[in-house]
Amino acid sequence: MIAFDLALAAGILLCAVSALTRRDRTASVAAFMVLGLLVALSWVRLAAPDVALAEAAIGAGLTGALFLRAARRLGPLRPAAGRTLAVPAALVASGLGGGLAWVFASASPPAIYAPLVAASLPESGVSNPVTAVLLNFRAWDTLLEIAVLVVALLVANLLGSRRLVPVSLGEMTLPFARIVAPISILLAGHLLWQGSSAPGGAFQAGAVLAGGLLALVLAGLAPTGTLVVRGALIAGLSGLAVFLIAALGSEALTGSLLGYPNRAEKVWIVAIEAALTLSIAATLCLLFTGFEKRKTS
Amino acid sequence: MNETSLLVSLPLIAALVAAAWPRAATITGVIATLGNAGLAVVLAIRIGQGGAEAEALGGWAAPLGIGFAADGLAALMLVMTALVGLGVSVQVAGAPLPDAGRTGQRTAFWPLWLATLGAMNALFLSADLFNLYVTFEILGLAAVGLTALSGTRTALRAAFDYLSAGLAGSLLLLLGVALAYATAGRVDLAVVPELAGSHEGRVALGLIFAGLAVKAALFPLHFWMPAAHSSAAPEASALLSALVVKAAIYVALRLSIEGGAAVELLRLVLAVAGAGAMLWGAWHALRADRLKLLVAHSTVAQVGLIALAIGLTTGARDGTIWRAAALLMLSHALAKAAMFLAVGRITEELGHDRISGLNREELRPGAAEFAFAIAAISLIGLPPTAGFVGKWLLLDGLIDRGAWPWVALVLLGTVLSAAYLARVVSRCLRGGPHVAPGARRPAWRAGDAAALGLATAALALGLASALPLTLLDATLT
Amino acid sequence: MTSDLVYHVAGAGLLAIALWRLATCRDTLRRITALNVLAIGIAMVLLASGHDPATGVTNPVPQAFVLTGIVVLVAVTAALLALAERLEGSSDE
Amino acid sequence: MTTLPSVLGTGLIAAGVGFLAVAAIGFWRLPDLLSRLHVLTKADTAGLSLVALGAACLTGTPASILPLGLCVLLTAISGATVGHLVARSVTPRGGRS
Repeated sequence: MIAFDLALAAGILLCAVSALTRRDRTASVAAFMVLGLLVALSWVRLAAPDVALAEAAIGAGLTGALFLRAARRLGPLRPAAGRTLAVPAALVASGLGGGLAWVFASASPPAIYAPLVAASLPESGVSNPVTAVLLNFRAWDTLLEIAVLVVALLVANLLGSRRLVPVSLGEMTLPFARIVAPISILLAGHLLWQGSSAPGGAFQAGAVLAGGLLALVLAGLAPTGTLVVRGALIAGLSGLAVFLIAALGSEALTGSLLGYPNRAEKVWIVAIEAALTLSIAATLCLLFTGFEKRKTS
Repeated sequence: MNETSLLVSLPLIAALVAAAWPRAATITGVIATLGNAGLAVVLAIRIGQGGAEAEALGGWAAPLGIGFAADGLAALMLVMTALVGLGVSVQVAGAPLPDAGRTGQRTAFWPLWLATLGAMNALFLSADLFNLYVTFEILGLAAVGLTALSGTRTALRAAFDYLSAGLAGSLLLLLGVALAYATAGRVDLAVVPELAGSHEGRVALGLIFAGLAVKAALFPLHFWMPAAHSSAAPEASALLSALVVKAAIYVALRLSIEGGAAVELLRLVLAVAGAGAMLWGAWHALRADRLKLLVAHSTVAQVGLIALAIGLTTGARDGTIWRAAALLMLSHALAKAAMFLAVGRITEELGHDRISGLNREELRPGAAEFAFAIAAISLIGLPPTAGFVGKWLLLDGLIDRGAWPWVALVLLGTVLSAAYLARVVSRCLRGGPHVAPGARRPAWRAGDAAALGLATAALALGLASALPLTLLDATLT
Repeated sequence: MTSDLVYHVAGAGLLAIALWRLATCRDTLRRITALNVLAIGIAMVLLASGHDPATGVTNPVPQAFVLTGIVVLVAVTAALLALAERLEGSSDE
Repeated sequence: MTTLPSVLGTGLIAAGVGFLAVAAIGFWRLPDLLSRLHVLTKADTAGLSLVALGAACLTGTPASILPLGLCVLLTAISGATVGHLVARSVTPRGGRS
C-alpha cells in the first residue's frame, strides 16, 4: 500500500501546484476540486472516513462551486507586475516546509485522548466516537463553529452579495435535478441517522442536502423570491438558536452547560443534529446563491 | 444559571434575534449590551471576593472536554469589553439617522457587534487552545463585517486585507495547535508548560505566537491594520481598535503567564517586536495628515507598548509587570474607544478629519474635543489616569530588575506619544483669540456622551486602580 | 518508511506551496485558494499525527478538529469571496 | 479465497479500470472538446459500472449493492447531464448538433 500512498501524495502535491500556478482561472479551480477529492481519498487511507465525507462534500464540492462562481465574476487573471521575489520566497517556503515536516514527523503524541474517549464513550449516548467528540465531549467547539457559519451569513447579507440568477440550462437538466434532489434528501436523512453509530452526521448531511437544493436552484426549479431568501435566512439562523437553547436548557436540568441529562443523551444529540442539518443546508445554499438581485452586469 | 454561561450565550442569542428581526435590532442590542455589562460586573465582584473559578463544560473535564477559567484577569477583560460596548452602543443607538442608507447600516451593526461580544466573552473564558482558534474565527469574521459596514471602496479593500491577514493568522495559530497536539497529545491551556520543555513544543508555541502577532497587528506584521481601523465607521473603529485587537494580546499574556520562565526566547522576541511597533507607530502617527489615521497608528504604538510589557513579564505570578500589561490593556481600551468616538463626532461637525484643518475660527471646541484630550492624557500616561498607573507599575517592575535600556525605551515611547497626541490636542482645544466672536457651538449628541463617559472611566480607573489590581490577584495559578 | 511519514511530508509540502503563493501573489482569488490549500495542509499533518500505525485507528479528537476546521474554512472562504466580488464590482462603477 | 464470485469480481474491476484508462488516454490524446466529451461520458459510465459490479460481486451483501447501484445511477445521470451542458456551452446558440 505504500506505493499507493506515495502516488496519492504525489498527485495531491501536483494538484496543489497546478491549482496555484495555472493562469486560466477555471483550470485552477478544477485542479483545486481534484485536490479536494484526492485529499478525501487520503483521509480514507488515514482511517478518518467522517472527515473524508465532509471534505468531499464541503471542501471539494461547495468550496469548488464558490470558487467557480467567483472565477466567473472576477474575470481573467491580470498579469502580475514584474516581481522578482519568487525565488527567495520559494527557498524560504521550502525551508519552512522541510522544517515543519521534520518537526511533525519527529513528534509522536502520547496517547491521552484515545483512552479518555474510549472510557467515556458509553456515557456519551452515541457509539461513533467522532460524533461523541463533536456533539458531547467538545460540543462547545461545535456550537461556536455554527456561530462562525451564522456570522459568515450575516457578512454576506451585509455585503448584499449578488444573487445567482440561473440561466436557462434547457430541459435536459430537469431529469437530473428531479432525481438528484430527492436522493439527496434521502441520503441526508441516512447520513444524519447513521452519524450516531457510523461515519456521518450533521455536517455531511447538511452539505449533501445543500447540494440537492443547489441542483434545484440551478435547474430553475426552486422558487427564488425575496420571501424565500428571507425564510432561508431564518432557517440558517435557527440551527444556532436551537443549539444555544439546548445548551441553556441542559444547564437548567443538569447544572452544566451542554451537559445532557443522563440516559437521554442520544435524544438530545439527534435533535440538535437534525436542526443543524437543516440550518447548515440553508446556510451553505444561501452563501452560494447570494442575497440581492443587483443590476450590475 | 451561571453567569459565565449567560455571558457567552446571551450575546449570541441576541445577535440571532437582531438578525432575524431587523426592526427590533436596536432595542435588542441595547438590552443585551446592558445585560452583559450587569453579568460581567456580578461575575467580577464574585471572583474578587471568592477567588478564581473553573468549570468543565458538559461535565467533561479537560483535556478531553473544554474548560472555562473565570479568573481575575478574565473578569477584568470581561468588564473592559462590557464598558467599551456600552459606550459604543450609546453612540450607535443615539446617532441621528439622516437617510435610509444609515438605517440599513445601523440594523446590520447590531448582530455583528453582538456576535463580537459573544466571541470576546467566550475567548476570555476559554481554557482550550483549539476552542480559542474557533472563537478567533468568529471574532475575525464579525470584525470584518464591522469594517465593511460603511460600504465604501476603501473600507471594502481594508476589510478584504483584514480578513485575509486574519485568516492567515488563524491558520498559523491552528498549525501551532496541531503541532501542540502532535507533541503533547492534548490542547488544553495547562499543556503550555509541557510544550515549553521540548523543541517541537517550542516551535508550536512560536507558531501560535506568530499567529497572535498577525491578529494583534504587532510590528512587523501590522501591515493590514491602520487601513482597516481608519477606513471603518467610527463606532466600528472604536470596537476594532479598543477590543478586537486585545483578544490576541490577552491570549499572548495568558500563554506567557502559563508558560512561566520556559518561554524566555519567545518573550524576548515579543518585547523587541513591541519596541519596534512603539517606535514605528509613533513615527507614522507623527507624520499622519488625517486624524483617524493618527489614532490608528497610535494603536500600533500602544499595542507595541503592551506587547513589550508582556514580553518583559518574568512569568512569575507575583511579578508586577504582567499586572501592568493588564492595566495598560484596560486603559488603552477605554481611552482608544473614547478617542475614536470623539474623532467620529469631530469629523461629523467639521465635515473632514484633516489635522491641519482643526484650527478653525467658526466652531468652538465641544465635548468631543474635551473627551479626546482626556483620552490623550490617559494614553500618554499622565496622572491620575489608568494609563499612568499601568506605566508606573511597568517602570517600577523594570527598575526593580535594573533593566535600564527598557526603561529608556518606555520613556522614549511616552515622549513620542505625547508629541503626536499634542499635535491634535494643541489645535482643537485652542480657545481665545483663535475663535471668532460669533462662533457656534457644536450640537450635543449621544456620541459626545459616550466619548466623555469612556474617557472619564479611563480617568476614574486611575483614581480607583486598587479595584482592578485586587481583581488581578485572583488569577488562576 | 511508513504511510504516516508520507502524509506528514505531503502535508508539509502543501504548507510550503501555499506559503510561497501567499508571499508572491497579489490576485485575490489566488490568495484565497492558497489559504484553502494551507488549511488542507494543516488538516493533513494533524490527521497524520493522530493516526496510530500500530492499530490503524485515527484518534477521534483530531478528526473532530479537522471537521470543525473544514466548516469554519468554507464559511470564511464564502465571506472572502463575497468581499472580493463586491470589490471587483465597485471598481467598475 | 479463489471462489467464483471473487474471481469474477476481480475480473470485472480490472475490465472497468481498463475502460477508465482508455478514457483517460483518449481525453489526453484527442484533439477537440467534443470528441473528448464523447470519450469521457461513455467510457467513464461503462468503466464505473463495471467496477461497481465487480465490487458487488466481491462483497456479495445486499446492503452494499444498494449504495453501489446508487453510485452508478448518479454518475450515469450526472455524467450525461454535464456532458450535455458542456457541449451546449460550446455549440453556437440556436445551432443544433
